[in-house]
Amino acid sequence: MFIYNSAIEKIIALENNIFLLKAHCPEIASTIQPGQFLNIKVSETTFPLLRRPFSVCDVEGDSIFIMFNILGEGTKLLQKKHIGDTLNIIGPLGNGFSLGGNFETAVIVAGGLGSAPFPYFIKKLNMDKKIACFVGGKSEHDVIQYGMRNVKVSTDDGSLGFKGNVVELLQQELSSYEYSKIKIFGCGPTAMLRSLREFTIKNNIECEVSTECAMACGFGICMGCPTESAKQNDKYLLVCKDGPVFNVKDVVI
Amino acid sequence: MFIYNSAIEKIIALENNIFLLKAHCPEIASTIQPGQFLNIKVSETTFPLLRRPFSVCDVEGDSIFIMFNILGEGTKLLQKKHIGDTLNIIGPLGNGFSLGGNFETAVIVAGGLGSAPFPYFIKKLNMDKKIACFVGGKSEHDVIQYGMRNVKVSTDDGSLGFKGNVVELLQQELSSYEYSKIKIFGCGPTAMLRSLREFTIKNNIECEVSTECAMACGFGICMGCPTESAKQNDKYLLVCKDGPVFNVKDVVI
Amino acid sequence: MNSVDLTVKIGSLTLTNPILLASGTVGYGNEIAEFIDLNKIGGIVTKSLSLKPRKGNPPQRIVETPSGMLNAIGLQNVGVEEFLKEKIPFLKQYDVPLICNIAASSIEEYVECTRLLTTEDFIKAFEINVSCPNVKEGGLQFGNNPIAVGIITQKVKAVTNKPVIVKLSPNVSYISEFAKVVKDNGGDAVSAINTLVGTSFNINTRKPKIHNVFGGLSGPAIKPIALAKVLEIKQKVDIPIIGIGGIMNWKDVVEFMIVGASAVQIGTLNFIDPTASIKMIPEVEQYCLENNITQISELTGSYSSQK
Amino acid sequence: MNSVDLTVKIGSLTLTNPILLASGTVGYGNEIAEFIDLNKIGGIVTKSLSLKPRKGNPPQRIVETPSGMLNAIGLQNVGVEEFLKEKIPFLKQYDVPLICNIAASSIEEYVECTRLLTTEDFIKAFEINVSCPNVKEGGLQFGNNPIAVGIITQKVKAVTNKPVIVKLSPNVSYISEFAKVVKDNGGDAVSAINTLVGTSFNINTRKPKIHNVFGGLSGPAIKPIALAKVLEIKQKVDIPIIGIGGIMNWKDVVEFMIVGASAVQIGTLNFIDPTASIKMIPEVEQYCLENNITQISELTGSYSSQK
Ligand SMILES: Cc1cc2nc3c(=O)[nH]c(=O)nc-3n(C[C@H](O)[C@H](O)[C@H](O)COP(=O)(O)OP(=O)(O)OC[C@H]3O[C@@H](n4cnc5c(N)ncnc54)[C@H](O)[C@@H]3O)c2cc1C
Ligand SMILES: Cc1cc2nc3c(=O)[nH]c(=O)nc-3n(C[C@H](O)[C@H](O)[C@H](O)COP(=O)(O)OP(=O)(O)OC[C@H]3O[C@@H](n4cnc5c(N)ncnc54)[C@H](O)[C@@H]3O)c2cc1C
Ligand SMILES: Cc1cc2nc3c(=O)[nH]c(=O)nc-3n(C[C@H](O)[C@H](O)[C@H](O)COP(=O)(O)O)c2cc1C
Ligand SMILES: Cc1cc2nc3c(=O)[nH]c(=O)nc-3n(C[C@H](O)[C@H](O)[C@H](O)COP(=O)(O)O)c2cc1C
Ligand code: FES
Ligand code: FES
Repeated sequence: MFIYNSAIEKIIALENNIFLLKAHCPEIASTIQPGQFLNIKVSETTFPLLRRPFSVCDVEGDSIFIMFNILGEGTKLLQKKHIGDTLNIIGPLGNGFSLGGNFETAVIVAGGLGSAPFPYFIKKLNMDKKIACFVGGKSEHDVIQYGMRNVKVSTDDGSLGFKGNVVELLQQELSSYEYSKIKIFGCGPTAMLRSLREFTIKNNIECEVSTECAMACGFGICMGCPTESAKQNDKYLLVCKDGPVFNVKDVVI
Repeated sequence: MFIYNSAIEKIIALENNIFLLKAHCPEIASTIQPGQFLNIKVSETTFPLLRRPFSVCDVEGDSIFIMFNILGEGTKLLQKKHIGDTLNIIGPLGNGFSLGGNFETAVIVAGGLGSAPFPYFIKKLNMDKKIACFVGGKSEHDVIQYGMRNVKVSTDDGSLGFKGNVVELLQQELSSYEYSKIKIFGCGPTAMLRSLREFTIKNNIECEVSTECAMACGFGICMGCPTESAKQNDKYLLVCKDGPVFNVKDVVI
Repeated sequence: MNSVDLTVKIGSLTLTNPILLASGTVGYGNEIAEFIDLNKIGGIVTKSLSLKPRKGNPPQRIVETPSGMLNAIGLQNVGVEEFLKEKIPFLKQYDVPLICNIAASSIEEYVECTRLLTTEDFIKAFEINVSCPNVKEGGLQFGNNPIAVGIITQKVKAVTNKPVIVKLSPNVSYISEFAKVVKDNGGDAVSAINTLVGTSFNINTRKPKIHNVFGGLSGPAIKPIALAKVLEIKQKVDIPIIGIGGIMNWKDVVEFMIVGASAVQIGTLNFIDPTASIKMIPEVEQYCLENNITQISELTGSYSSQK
Repeated sequence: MNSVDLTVKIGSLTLTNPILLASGTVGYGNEIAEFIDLNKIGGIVTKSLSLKPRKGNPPQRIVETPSGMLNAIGLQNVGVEEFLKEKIPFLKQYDVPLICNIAASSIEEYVECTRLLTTEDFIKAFEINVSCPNVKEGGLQFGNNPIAVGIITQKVKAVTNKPVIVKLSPNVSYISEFAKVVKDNGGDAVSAINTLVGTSFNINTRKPKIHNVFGGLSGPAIKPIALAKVLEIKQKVDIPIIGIGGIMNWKDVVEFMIVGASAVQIGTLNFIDPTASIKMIPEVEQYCLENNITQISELTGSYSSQK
């Protein structure tokens, strides 16, 4: 874990009010793994007080990228930053996705901003793996395909691609794969992760999901981010330390 | 009184960490008088919570200028603003300096940032008046002569001009004037205003001073800015409404 | 398009909307009237009035804190007589419910103020301030003493037919205990909360930043505490509550109503944006429309206990 | 160059400097040790320990507020036994005073925890948490009951020779009353303050944002209140005070000491900048140098009453 002031190098506006922010942080860039995250202080004042967690979206040399949309006060301030402004960043945090293993194809399932961790994941995935991406959103404007490969799209309102949610699309398309040769990597809204969990457990498909939760510290000292364990009933797991990426079998979503 | 979002047009760094900020606010620019002030929200968040009062330093067409140095969180944020950023401004507030009257020479006495209201005052002063400026500071770096005319300087440490405080300088130089034909206009630290008050009352010289005080609202609703009245013992005056410019005889400093 | 009925009732007092201006944050209305149309606001609560004029505390009276401010004005006010003579005429130009806030240093003074003011028809209700943290007379702090609060409520009620609202202090172990005393003694409603006791020191001079040493904390910093106090009262006592503390926007108004407030008061925000109170009214209305609320009082205490 | 003696004494406990890490904001030290050298900090207070492990409250446990945060962790902890077996060995690598914070749901449990922990030499003192707002058992809230606080102090003192610090609740009318009870029952010091009760609701779902409904407010928002509580105790009771609440930088440390604290604890700030606590030590030292303070305890209660 590192903590330091990192200079903003670029803020890129993608389509649909999605932004990519590039910041210079060599130590983090050289050690962070796909699926791990950063906890970022977006102002120098007491407002907002807490850091904001963001998945690492990509790494380029000494720089990291995060992807975000404007949700509340924190992301609003982030979007208004200028090149050269500094952000205080803590990272790498948490556990990332498995990059190797006994699977042939990495099946990525992303809903909305859940696309954020996958550009870097795709870059770092073992060379021998094939990739299939399923990207969903409420409508056309919520589908983020940035950095994805071999993409199939779903929208709830049918404005783009398959009409329905992304797990329904996945179920439909997955029949062409041998379940034992794939591993699913999911990130997105809780409802999506919940049905992904149900589907993969029922069909005995390997699956890792990246979960979200309100956080204060991001590194295990506040106990603010519990998530129900599937194994131990008397203990919570911590999203920031034991996650944010979990094997679906280990957590209750 | 007006309240609105005003676009920043320019931030000019003068010497010695003094800044001039130009903002577009036609309604205020066309009505504000020298010595009146503005109450400015320097952030859009709850930090800092309260507005910050600044004297109008100058007016140019539809725009007003304020002069400030970096003191705490509010002025730090102000200095970091970019052109095009908006500031929410309330003004004009309070009572300004008298621009006319039975005097021949306006004698300006400014200590440190107390120079702020005088560029506009000098611009608006009746054409028939002469001007003499006495500007003081702790040392060379604290003497602000921007927009001043016919200036004599003092510094506590003697690094520039007369060695001593500005009221001492004034006393020394004033012998060449007929006391009944001048009026003194002062702005600066409390200690300076206090000795200015003593001196002018003793010598029966007309004098107006601009005072400062912690403020919440700036327009008379919080009762947060009392100053002792020289006339009524049972009632305070309000700096924001009854001042900030007072005839020295009306207040206890 | 549907419309929403924004009127609320606090005892026999009817307000056209639930957004009031808080005591001590709008003086007697004159200055804020330059920014907003007072006819549109739900009601105005005056700066606390005492029997005789009060000079208030020497400066410094206010200091900023993170997302809040401390004040120790010391109840500077013109007194009942001058208020009736000099201040009410201005307010009478408007069609707005006027609530007189009264602060006193003895039970008799509370009663006497009410007796003098109640004859003025334009005054629609009283808010009894038993909770100002900045003035203590003879060591008494009424707001922390349930027996005193009960007696004051009862004696004030005895001299007026108008609704009596008691403004409660948050600086107590259980605020609901005080709300219960108000109800039991015939009070019509409670206002919650007044400011929290706080202080701040200059580390160079080691002197208090506020002349009075202790001040009252207000502003968004205290909102979570104020909401908890309102909810505590709502859960324990059946009395109308006027919610106060750190309201910055229409969402905060809705949040206070959800936890139990029948109406709200805007305080510190008036200093920061004197036009904000008025702007919230249509925004709250819009929220109601979107949530199928036809009478705004449906919001009051409508929190869901389901997890 | 002169140097400053930063050591402070809390009863028989000597700390190399007055800056401690607050309970519940550094777990058992492991994670924060990746950011700072624990040998340098004045002391560590553990997350509250109970006799048996506690699962804590379901999520959501935290929510941000203006310049503050609410938490309702529900005292998740590993319990005394696992703490002694699994957690202390890590801390023993460091030369840092360890203060065990104990939270319990009965007087007997407080005593039993202390009895089990006091045999461990590495534990230098106890902080008795009678004030957690997030756990109520059988309706009891010890922190609001002076008699219970007195009994707990006395019974815990009876089973240990180590200093006993009682951590007080700010959610009471007069905190100094509780400090007095602690002193009268043999307590060595008090910590002030724990969090203030607050809440926050989602206006769309109308559900509480925190599963437990009420949470504890911490962070800079509460600093003025915490300072006032420390000053109240200092003015009324002669007992060492550990100041806590909203400390964000070395200036806040100095301010707490000026109003009466002998030492301070850093809480919420650890989440925002885990390195901040350590960085303050030389800054506080520098302040002392500039103000001709040779022993830091000269700062404690050194406020000027002159106006
Ligand atoms: C491990 C992790 C990785 C994340 N990665 C990304 C990412 O790559 N891109 C992205 O846009 N967002 C990501 N998020 C969510 C992101 O942290 C929130 O969108 C952001 O905190 C919103 O801040 P705000 O101030 O704009 O919104 P506000 O709504 O004003 O935030 C208020 C509070 O709620 C919390 N909060 C709000 N939404 C969420 C949420 N979904 N999850 C957790 N806490 C929340 C905030 O932290 C803050 O304390 C991630 C969250 C986690 C936990
Ligand atoms: C009528 C009036 C006119 C002013 N004109 C100017 C001007 O033209 N240029 C300029 O640089 N400054 C001026 N000031 C002072 C200016 O308002 C303060 O310097 C500024 O508020 C400091 O804000 P900060 O956040 O940087 O400092 P901080 O110290 O962080 O401010 C903390 C708090 O203290 C208050 N405060 C701090 N210093 C002063 C002060 N001297 N007087 C009153 N309140 C203070 C702030 O308003 C704030 O609430 C004026 C003040 C008044 C009352
Ligand atoms: C400067 C100031 C003066 C106040 N004066 C009074 C007063 O005279 N009487 C009273 O009952 N409350 C007074 N209050 C308390 C407010 O009415 C309100 O209860 C409190 O500020 C909390 O609301 P807020 O956070 O919206 O400001 C005052 C508050 C402030 C900030
Ligand atoms: C997430 C969190 C957990 C806490 N857990 C405990 C605890 O277990 N025991 C305790 O005595 N205090 C606990 N506290 C209170 C802190 O120790 C401290 O008293 C309080 O947060 C005020 O200080 P601060 O404003 O610096 O955070 C907790 C505070 C926070 C924010
Ligand atoms: S966010 Fe603090 S423990 Fe996970
Ligand atoms: S600053 Fe509010 S009355 Fe003067």
